[in-house]
Amino acid sequence: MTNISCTLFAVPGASPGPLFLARRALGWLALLLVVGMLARPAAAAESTSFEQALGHLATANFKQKERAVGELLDARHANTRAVLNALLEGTLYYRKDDRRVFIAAAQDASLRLLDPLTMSDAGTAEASDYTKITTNNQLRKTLKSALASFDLADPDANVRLAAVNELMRSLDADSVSILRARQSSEKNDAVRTAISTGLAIADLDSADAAVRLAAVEQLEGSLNPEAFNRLSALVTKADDGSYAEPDENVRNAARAALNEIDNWRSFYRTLETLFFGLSLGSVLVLAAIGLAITFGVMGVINMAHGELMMLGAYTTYVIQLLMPQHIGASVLVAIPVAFLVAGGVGVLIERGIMRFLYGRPLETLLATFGVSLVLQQIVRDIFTANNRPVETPAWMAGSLQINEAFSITYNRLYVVLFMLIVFAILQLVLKKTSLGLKVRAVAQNRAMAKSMGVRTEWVDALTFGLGSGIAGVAGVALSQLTNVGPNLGQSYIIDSFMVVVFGGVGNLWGTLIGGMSLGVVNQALEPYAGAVLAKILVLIALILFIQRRPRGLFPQKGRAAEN
Amino acid sequence: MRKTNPGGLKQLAAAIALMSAMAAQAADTIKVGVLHSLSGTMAISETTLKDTVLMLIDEQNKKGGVMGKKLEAVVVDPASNWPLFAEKAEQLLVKDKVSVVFGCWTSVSRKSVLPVFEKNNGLLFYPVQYEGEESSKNVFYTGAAPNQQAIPAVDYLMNEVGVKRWVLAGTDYVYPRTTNKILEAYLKAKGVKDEDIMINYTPFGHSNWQRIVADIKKFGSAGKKTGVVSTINGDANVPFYKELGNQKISAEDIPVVAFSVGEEELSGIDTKPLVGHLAAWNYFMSVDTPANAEFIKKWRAFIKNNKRVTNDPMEAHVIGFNMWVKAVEKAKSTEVGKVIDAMVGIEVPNLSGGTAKMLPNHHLTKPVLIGEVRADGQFDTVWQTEGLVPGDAWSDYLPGSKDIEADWVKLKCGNYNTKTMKCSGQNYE
Amino acid sequence: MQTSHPAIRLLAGERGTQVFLALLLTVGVAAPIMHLAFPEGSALHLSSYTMTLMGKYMTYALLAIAVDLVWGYCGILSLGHAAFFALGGYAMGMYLMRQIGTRGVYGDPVLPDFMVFLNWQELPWFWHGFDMFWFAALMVIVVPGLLALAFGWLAFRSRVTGVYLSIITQALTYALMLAFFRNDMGFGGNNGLTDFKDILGANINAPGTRVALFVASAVALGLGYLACRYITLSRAGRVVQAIRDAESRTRFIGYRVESYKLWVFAFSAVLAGIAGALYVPQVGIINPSEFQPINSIEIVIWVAVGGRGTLYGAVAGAVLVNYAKTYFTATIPELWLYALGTLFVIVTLFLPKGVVGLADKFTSREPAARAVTA
Amino acid sequence: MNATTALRNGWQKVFGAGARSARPAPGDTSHGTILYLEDISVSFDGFKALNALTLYIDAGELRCIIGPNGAGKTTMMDVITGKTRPDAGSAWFGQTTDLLTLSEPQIAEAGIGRKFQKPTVFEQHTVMENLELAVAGTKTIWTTLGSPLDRRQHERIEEVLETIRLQDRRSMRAGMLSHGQKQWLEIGMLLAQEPRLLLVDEPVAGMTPQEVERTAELLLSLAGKHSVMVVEHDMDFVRSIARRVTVLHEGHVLAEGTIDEVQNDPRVVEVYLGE
Repeated sequence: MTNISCTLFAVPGASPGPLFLARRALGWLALLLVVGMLARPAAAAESTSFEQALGHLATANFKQKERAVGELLDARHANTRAVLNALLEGTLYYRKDDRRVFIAAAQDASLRLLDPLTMSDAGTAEASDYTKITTNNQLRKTLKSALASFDLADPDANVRLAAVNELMRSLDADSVSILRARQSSEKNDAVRTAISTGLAIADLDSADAAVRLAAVEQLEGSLNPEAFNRLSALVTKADDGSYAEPDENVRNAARAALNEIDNWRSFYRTLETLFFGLSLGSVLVLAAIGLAITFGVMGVINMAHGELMMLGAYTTYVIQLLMPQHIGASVLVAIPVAFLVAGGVGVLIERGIMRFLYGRPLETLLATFGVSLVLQQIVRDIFTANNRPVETPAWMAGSLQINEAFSITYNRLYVVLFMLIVFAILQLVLKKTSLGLKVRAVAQNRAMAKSMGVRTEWVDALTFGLGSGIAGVAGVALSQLTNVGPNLGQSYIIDSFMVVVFGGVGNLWGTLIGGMSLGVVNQALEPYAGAVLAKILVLIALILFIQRRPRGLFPQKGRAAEN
Repeated sequence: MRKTNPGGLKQLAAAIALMSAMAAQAADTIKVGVLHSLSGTMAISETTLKDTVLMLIDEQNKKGGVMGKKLEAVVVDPASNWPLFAEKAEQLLVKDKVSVVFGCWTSVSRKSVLPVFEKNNGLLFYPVQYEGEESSKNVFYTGAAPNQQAIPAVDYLMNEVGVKRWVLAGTDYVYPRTTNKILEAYLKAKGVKDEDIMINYTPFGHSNWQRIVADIKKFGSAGKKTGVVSTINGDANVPFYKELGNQKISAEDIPVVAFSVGEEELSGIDTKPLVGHLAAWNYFMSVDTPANAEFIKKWRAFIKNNKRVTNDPMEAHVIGFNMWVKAVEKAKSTEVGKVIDAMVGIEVPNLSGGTAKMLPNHHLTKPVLIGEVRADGQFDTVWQTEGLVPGDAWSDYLPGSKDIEADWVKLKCGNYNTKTMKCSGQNYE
Repeated sequence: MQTSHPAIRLLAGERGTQVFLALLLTVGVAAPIMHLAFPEGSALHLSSYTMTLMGKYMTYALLAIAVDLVWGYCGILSLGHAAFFALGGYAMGMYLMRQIGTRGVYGDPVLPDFMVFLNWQELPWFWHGFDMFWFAALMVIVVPGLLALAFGWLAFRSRVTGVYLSIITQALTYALMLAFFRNDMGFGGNNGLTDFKDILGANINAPGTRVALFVASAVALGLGYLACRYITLSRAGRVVQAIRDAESRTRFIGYRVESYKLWVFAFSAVLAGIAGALYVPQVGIINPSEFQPINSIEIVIWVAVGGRGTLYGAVAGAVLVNYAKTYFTATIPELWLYALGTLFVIVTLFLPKGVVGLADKFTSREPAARAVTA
Repeated sequence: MNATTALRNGWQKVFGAGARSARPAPGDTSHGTILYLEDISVSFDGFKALNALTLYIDAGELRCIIGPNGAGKTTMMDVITGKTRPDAGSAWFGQTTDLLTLSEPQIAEAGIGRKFQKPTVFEQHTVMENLELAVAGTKTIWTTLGSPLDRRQHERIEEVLETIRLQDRRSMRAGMLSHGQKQWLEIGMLLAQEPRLLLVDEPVAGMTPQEVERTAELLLSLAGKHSVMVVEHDMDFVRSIARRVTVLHEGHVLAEGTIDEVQNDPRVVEVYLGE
């Protein structure tokens, strides 16, 4: 492989930059692939250079490490991949006294060693005698790129797709030739599309106008940002009036392609805004829905509602402490526990304070404000004032890539789904269970319900517990989105009240629709007004809205609601 | 109907009398005021600093105190409430008559107490990196000025990482505003074009970053290496980094360098999405020096928690405290005027290596370190300045302040204008 | 006689009022003397710290009276009064900023420091006029008053009442807080306005000025108190209380309830604005956190603790809670939130009439009669 | 209604400034009828509280309205006093005053007073203060803030106090009165307003027989000078005062006539007995 086309791609002033090294790795691999020879050459000379390169890794200097990685690739040793992988994952160590490099798994204070030369067990040793070989961003990028070329032959199509995408991050002549070689043998559609997009981008540099035109046509409708950048570059007029693309036909085709890409991109951006709005709305609804019960059904203004959410979030933290090996399940376990914890505290508040204050909604506000101060301070005393780290389970991290212009982050997606589930369960509880019947009866006519034998006190306590428990559940969701600290609750309380009032007190559907529409409006405004102004505008709109419809979107009707 | 005198006023009078009596005693100790929020939003950061000062006082008393007198801490809680900061400062200076105060975190709290310290001729050690544009006779700034944190960080990104396109994202308050103004001017001076700079401000505690991160992603996909300089404050960081991680923006593609994210903040969050992102500080807990190892050991023993971390503002308090002790011993007095005069030129070792020296502008010399976040919430130092960087109170990159200089030795002025040859406002002698 | 002109009855008939006014007069006269006439170290000397603190409490007390007037008498639970307080404070702060003149750190004769460093080239239109005291003083009244009129007109006209009103007042102050936090608004962002030098030509930190501000606060408190007392004693005051107890009934006997509410609300907002304007020069800073919804709730709590529906109760509550805050944050900083939180719960549960109600209980002449209604 | 009118109306409603000049002339009863309700319909959530109700009250008449629960009696009063706006129909006070364009205080000012079903007096105020609040006169904030009551108003209050026999309770807080006394105080407040038309909702509920008797006397003495509309369940009471009775059922008028006519009307019997 020659490096003639290098100047087209090289990053100026970054020698021996990551691309350079990646290229070397690819060059070697291309050879292997083209020859179709994936056997392991184990010549003695290679072993020696491999061993030397390994030795060069034992340094603190990142540039030196990067060179050593290049040497490792050049050595073409069978264990190169394992070593690079270990370096990327931070399991590569060197012994302090003789600087020998090992792959190691940490076990408490000791290390289980593996000799990279032979991949055989090298016993265990004291961790303090070894130093971990660290990486930095550039080095990691190089490593990933190098490893990707190994992965192109992986049996798993997803791994291959990831490898192609990784290679496209730093496209050059070598990676192009690897991709070209792969294109013919690739069976998977998605991977093949990705490869052809990559090749088309490369073909934009072809000297042949026909090839360029074909490439442009291939890229039509592609949402790859690199494709967009390259196409835009073709039609951008330089200062001297010339174009990067000399051929008029290609330029026109590029304009058409860009036009279509633009349309698709703005379409997906609208979708994205809608999703952002819905996810923000879901958070608002989750935070507000417990309040809709305590406030709407019981007429209690619970200023400690935010603190109950905070308790839910802390519950998640404690659960994770208790089951550190099962972070994935911890969040699921936390949901019922948080419901019970927050609900229990809610019942205590109701029995201890609220029940003396029914019919005096404004005073419940003051008393619960006091409760919120106390709860915050209790949490501060137990968990300190610092935020607590709540881990995101692997299944909630990352995003669902619909295409290259639109992806949905999993945590937000789950929050939307979670909110819908909570909402549905709540509706079921209120509509289909005897508790729900009693709750609604008490809400509509307390005296009548009482005279019909409903134990209103018991219903009050359970209703308040239900509302509080849902706040706790909302806290679990919030722990995945934001800080878990003593102030968590305060940031949501005003928004929650707004949602309930906007939707119409006493109406859960109102809360749902109110919260969702506030979320969407907020997100729709944000690109134009900025985050703060969008929020201010939403607040002002809300104030004006309430003047027009003092009882919200879906007011409770009838004479009973008048007072 | 007969009604009685509300009891509160009487009680107030009695309590005021009691407090004055308390202030009168205990003259054989040196009082050290601690003015950090123990409740409210800033308690997260400031409580640790209160404990640090208490530990330092404890240590010093074990060594026999200062000039043969024991130190006595007077701790108050300004509760993250800015006017309350002023009230508490006045209480420390006027009622408790403390010799020195260690305190404040936010700029606004410092601004709030500044007139109080100047009026009552108090002495304040301010331990947090800040926006500069200030130099008061009564305040020693032991945290970093913008040229000791922001500018080196940008240099690193520009020269070592090859960043060509810049996102300056910050919380909407004075520190990010000033820092970004300085950086914008600096970047333009280095030839970066307008369209390659994106500036974004968000409110305190901002938690919904979806749109902004999506915009950063789009901005970063224009084919040039993009970096984010984050002056996002405290609580807003966690959701910000989570969103970055979830939208699959890795540190390798778009590195974020933060000026407000330290070990203490990281100990409160799930660090996975942050790994590889950068922070610029003058101290990292992971710095391998004997002084630091000893400090960490002492701190953990004092706080009785083997997992507690240390951070940059703590080091600033250590330096400030040691300097104050030296200055008192040098001046042979705790009298504020004399201590202030003795302070300039005092040198104490940094925990992160090198020597901190108090400059005539009441700022320090500091090493600047760039670290990458590790999964365990610590930093790997990936770059550091060759020598020590002297703190500059007035930025050379802002049109309003490039002609202003602070020198409390020769000029006796915190904002001397070298063009008009005048010393205005801020602090009259 | 009940029907004599309210002006005649201002000082008569209510012991709490008499005690309060006597105390205010004593403190208002004695404190400055003790501060100025006795040297430091003398047992009778009053430190500037204590005096500033008391001055601050007085502005809080005035604010509490304002809230009591709308809540205790008119039944409007405003959770947005901190906004009026802060607006008054900002109006005064803007005047004080303009007085700095060339003594700002950048020495700009017109622009305040924060504008210089944000590269603003000229003064925004809404800063004009604030270099004149009379204009600023007018704005202290006009801005909160107009906002209250506009807001109240919208709210009361559409009969937004009770909890709904409370929540949208909260939204109002929250929106204002967010707005003032924005540096682009031109009010100094998070740092707000600070580093004041002069007021009416006098050094703001000089003992004499401090005394003058203290006395001004005392006078404002006294006058505000008397004005509110006059209102509550007048027929209009009885209408207002009738609105609180049975709003629609009041409407049916021919009162324009909206109009009454609106004027009481606006008057109260003006009082709050004046309190804010006196508060700012004494504490030396005004910043958007004064708009925090939590502050508004706290004011309501002062009133509840003191005893709503009696003006002296509001004063007592403001002083008591703030003194407790000052005291606890100094002595038991770790526990003060517990103390404060518990206090609120206890007061709402057991002392619906606040501490003055409690005092009444022990001294009331007609306990039997009260028991009937309880 | 265009925006400016809407704004002006809103402004007048709140500030009362314009309203004073445009103060409605009291109902012109030259045709002998003081209240015209025509085709009034009100529905709540699909439930028709009033269904094309048409009813006329003559000047000086004492009219009793009876009907089972939910017949729409209270809703009708709400419509007359401006609390509820009907979906359709018209309501005129005399020939010139359209009630549907007026707010509650304007209607009260025009001369319609109302006593509620549940006695609502201002419990925190004294008896005297209750009457002071109610007494006819200018009720704008500037008047009530600046000047005490005039002599005529004082006299009126004394008169009323005497009528309702609460002279010796004048300084007692209204909340401490007995139930019957509260009913009387509310009637007194109504009288102090000097309305042309009194709407009285269940005036004798919870009263002792003597009190009932006196209430009947009082209402009878009012008729002639005022027009009175009484809603009552107590048939004995109705019999003792009624000259004309209207029966409401499901939101419209079922029958009208003397008490005997009505009681013998088969439709009425069916409604009352059929339930």
